Amino acid sequence: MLNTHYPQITDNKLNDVEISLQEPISKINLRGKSKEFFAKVGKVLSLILPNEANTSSFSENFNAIWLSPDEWMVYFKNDDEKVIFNKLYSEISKVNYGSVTDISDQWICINLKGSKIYDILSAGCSFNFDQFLKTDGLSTQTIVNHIDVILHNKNTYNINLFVRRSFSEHLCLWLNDSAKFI
Amino acid sequence: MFLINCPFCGERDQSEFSSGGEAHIVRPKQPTELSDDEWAEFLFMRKNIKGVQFERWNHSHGCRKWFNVVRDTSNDKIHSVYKMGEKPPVK
Amino acid sequence: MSDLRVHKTKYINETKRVSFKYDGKNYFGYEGDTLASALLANGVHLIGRSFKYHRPRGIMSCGSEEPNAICQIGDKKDLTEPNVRATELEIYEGLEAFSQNCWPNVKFDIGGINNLISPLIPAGFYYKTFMWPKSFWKKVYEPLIRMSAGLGKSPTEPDPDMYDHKYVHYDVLVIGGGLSGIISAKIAAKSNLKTLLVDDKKTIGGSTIYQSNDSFKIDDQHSSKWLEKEINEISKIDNLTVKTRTSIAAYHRYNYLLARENLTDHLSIKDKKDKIRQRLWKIRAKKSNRSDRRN
Amino acid sequence: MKNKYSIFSLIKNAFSDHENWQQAWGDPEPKKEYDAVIVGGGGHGLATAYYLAKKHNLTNIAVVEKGWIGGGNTGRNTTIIRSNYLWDASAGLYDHALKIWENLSQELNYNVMFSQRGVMNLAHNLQDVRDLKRRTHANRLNGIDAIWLETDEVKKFCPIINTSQDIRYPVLGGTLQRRAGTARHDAVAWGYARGANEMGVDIIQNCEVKGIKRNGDKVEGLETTKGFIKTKKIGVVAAGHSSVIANMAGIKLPLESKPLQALVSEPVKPIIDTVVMSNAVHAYVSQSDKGELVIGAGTDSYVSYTQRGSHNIVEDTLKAILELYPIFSRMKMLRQWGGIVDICPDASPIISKTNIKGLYFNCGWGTGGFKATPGSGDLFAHTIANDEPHKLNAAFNLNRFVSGDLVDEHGAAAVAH
Repeated sequence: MLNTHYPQITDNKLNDVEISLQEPISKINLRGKSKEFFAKVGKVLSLILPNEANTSSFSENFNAIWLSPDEWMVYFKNDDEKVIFNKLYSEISKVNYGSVTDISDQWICINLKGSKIYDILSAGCSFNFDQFLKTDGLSTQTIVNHIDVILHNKNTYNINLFVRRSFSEHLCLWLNDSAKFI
Repeated sequence: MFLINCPFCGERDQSEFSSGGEAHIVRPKQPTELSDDEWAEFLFMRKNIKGVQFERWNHSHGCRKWFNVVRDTSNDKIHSVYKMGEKPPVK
Repeated sequence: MSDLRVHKTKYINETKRVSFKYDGKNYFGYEGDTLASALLANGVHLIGRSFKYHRPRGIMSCGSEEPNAICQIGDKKDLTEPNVRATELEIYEGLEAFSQNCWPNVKFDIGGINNLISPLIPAGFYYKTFMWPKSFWKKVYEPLIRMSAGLGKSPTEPDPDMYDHKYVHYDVLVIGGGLSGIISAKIAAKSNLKTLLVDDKKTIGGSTIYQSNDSFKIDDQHSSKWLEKEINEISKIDNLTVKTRTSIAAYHRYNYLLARENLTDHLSIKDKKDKIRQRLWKIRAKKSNRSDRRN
Repeated sequence: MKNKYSIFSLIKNAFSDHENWQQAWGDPEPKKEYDAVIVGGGGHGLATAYYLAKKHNLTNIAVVEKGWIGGGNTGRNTTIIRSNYLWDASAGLYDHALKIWENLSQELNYNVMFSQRGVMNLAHNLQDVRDLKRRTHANRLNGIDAIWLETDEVKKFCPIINTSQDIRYPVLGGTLQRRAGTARHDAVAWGYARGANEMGVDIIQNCEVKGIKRNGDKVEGLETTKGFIKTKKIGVVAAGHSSVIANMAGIKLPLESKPLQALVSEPVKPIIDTVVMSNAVHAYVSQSDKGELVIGAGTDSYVSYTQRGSHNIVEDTLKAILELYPIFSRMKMLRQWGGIVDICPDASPIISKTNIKGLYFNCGWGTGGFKATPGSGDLFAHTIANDEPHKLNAAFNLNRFVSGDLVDEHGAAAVAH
C-alpha cells in the first residue's frame, strides 16, 4: 500500500529553529532539452526555468529548482494540482518534448526557519553553506544525515527542504534531536 | 575524503559521489562477434594504474550525472574533470 | 601541600578548592589544575606502571605528549574511562582517578616481578618460546599472556553520554594557540579569511602566558602581558573562531581534518548532566599550496 | 644451521644481554642469477620461497621486496584466520592453509601465536540467516567445522554483544568455526623469512622491481633498483601492486586495487575472547594479546594506492561497532591505517601461470589474504616448481575469467567487495 503518512513534527521551536511541515503542496519533475520544451513550460507556468546550476526561479505561483542540466523540480501550492500537471503533461510529455512526472507524493517539503538552521544541517551535511545562505533563491541537492535532500533558500534563514517520504520521519526526528543541542 | 569538482554542480565532498571505475572502456559494437578472450578483456581486465588514471564518477547524491575525472591514484590528486563525450585532456 | 606549586599564576584559582580522589584517597587541588598538577602539588609522584616490566612511572610532561601518567577515570561500569592522561584531564569536584596496570596497588605491584626477570623477556621473546608442548599454547601460555594484556579497563555497560559532530568550512585553520598561532590567526582573519584557531588546552596562549619576568619580553613588556592584549584583541575579530579544549585527531587529503572538542570532561558531575560530552569537528580548510606539497 | 629458539636459548642469551643472537635473515646483495625470484616479501611471498626451498629443493632463489619484509598488507591486516568459505574449491584452499597453521609454530620453530579462539559470523536479517546456514552446511560437507548458533548461543559465546532485538540490525544468530582464530601477523613474515633464509634463500629488501625482461613469450629476468637479476622463473606476490608488475610484463589482470582500512584501540584488559564478524553492518572485532581491540573497516569504492582511505568508511564501521558493542563508546582509537587490496571480480584469488612462460601470479586475495598465507605459499611454490597448478589451486587460474568458471565468494569474503 502506498505510504501517505506525513512525519510528526513536534517541539518545533527550539533554540531559534522553527521546523514546520509545508504540505500538501504539488511537485512536478520536468525533464527536457528542446526549445519547445522550454517554450511550453514558460507558457503554462509563466516562468523561465533556471539554467544556471544550483539556482531557482519563480513566478507568482510557482517555484522551479535546477536539479541537473536537463532536469527541474517545480513546486507550488494549488487547490487543484491536477489541472497544472495535466496541462504540462499534455503539452510536453504527450508530444515528446520532454517528460513531466507528478512527484507530489514522493517528496515532502519541510520548512526550516531561524538563525541556527545551518548549524543543525551542518551536523550531518558536508555541504559548504557559506555562499548558499547569503543568496536568496539558491538551491542544492546534497546529503543530510545520510539522506538525500533538495534544499531551497527562500530568503535569509528560511529554507525549504525536500526529502523522500519514506525517509522523512527519520529525518524529522534527527532534525528535532539536533535542534536540542546546537 | 577528497573534493570533486562536479562539472555541473561545483565542488562537493567525495561522499556525494560514486566511483564508476576506469573510463573509456568502449562497449563492443558487435557483441555477437566477440571471442571469449575479448569478452574477458572487456568485462574483467583493468589497467588498474598506479599513477594518473582516467575514470568515471557519478554525482549520485547531487545532479546524478556521469562525468570523467583524471586522478592520480598514488596520491588521490585530481588533475581535471570533464564531461561525458568531451575529449579527454592529454596527459 | 608540597612546595612544588608555583603560586600567583592566574590560571590556577587558589581561592577555589576542588576535592578529588586518587586510588581511593582524598586530595584537593584548585580550580584550573590538571590531575597531574594537582597530584604533584599533593606530593604524589608514582602514577602508574609501565606496560611490560611494570616499572614505576611518574609524570613526565604537561600535555598530550605524556607517555607515563595514564589513569583510569571513574569506577562506574558505564562511565569509567581507561587510559586518560593525567596531564590532559582538568580536575573537577567529585573526580575519581585510579592508577592502572598494577595489582594489588601501584606502590606494591606483583607484576613488578617482570622487571626482575626482564633479562629473560626481551623484546619479542614470545616468538622464541611457548612452542612446547604444543597444547600448552592454547591452555597455558596464551591465557597467561592475555592476563597481562592491556593497561586500563574497558567499560562494561553502555555509555549514557551524548556525542555530536559537525562539518565546518574555513579558509584557514590554525592548529595550536600559542604565540605564533595567535598571530597567524589574527593576520589571516584580518586579511578577510574565515579562520579557525584550535588549541587542546583550556586557554590559548601556550607557554607564553606563563612568561612574566624580564627574560621574556616583547615590545618592552613581559611577553605574557603583551600576549594578553593580543588575545583580547582577537576575541573581537568577527571572522575568527577560537576553539579551546579541542585537539586535532586526523589529517586527511584535501585539507580535511578531524578535531575532538571536549565539552564537559572538566565539569563537575552534576554540571555534566544533559550536555553533549564531546563534539567531533569535521573541518575542511581551504586548499592551499602547502597542503598540496603535503600530498 | 640456525640456532633453535626455545626457553633454553632465551636463558642462555640472557647471560650475554641478548647481544649474541644469530641474525634471523641476512641482508645480501642480489646474485647475478637465480633459479627463481619471488617479487614481494610479504607473508605469501616468503612462504612461497620457504616451500620452494623446503619441498621442491629450489634453494638458489631470492625474494625481492621494495620496502621491508612484512611491511605491506601482512603488517596491516586484522589477522583473522578461518576457512568457512562456501564453494568446494575455496574450502579446499583455505582449509589446506588452516591445517598448516595448526602446526606452523612448531614447523618454523617460531611462535606465530596462532590462536584458535573461534570466529563467529553474525546474521542480521533473514537473508543472512539463510546464507549463513547454507554456508554452514556446505562447510560441513567439506569437512570444515562449522556450527549454527541461535541468538542466545551467540550471546553466551560472546556476552558483550548487544543482542537486543530492537536495534537497527538485530542479531538473529550466527555461525561459529572453533578452529578459526588469529595469528601474530609480523611473526608469520619473520618466521617464514628465517626458515627460508636458513635453507639458503636470499631475502633482498629495499629492492624495487622496475621492469620485467621478456624474450618473446619467456621471461629472462628483472630490472631492479639493485641491478638486473637474471632468472627463468618469476613469481609475483605483490598484493595491491600486482597490476603494476603485470603492466611491466605487458599483461593486464582482472584486478582493482583499493584501500582497506583497519584500526586498533588503546590497550585494555581482556574483554572479548573471540573474533566476531558481521558483514551486513560491516564491523568485525577481536582483541589482540596486547589488549588492543582490532577493528576491520571497509574498502573505498575507488582505485587508490594511497594506503589511507576515506574517513567516512571508518566512521560507518565504528557506528556499527557501537551498535553491536555499546560498551566500547568511551574507548579511544589508537591508530588507523589502510592497506592496498587487489580485488578480483569474483572475490577469489588467482594462483596461476600466465601466457608468458616463467611468469606466475599469486594475487587477487582482496580483503582476506592473510588467513591463506601458508596454503597460498605452498600451492604457489608447487605451481612455480612444476609449471603446473596443484589440484587445490587449479580452480584459481587466470583463465577462469575467459572460461567463465568463476568462484564467486562474495558472500564469504570478510568485507563486501
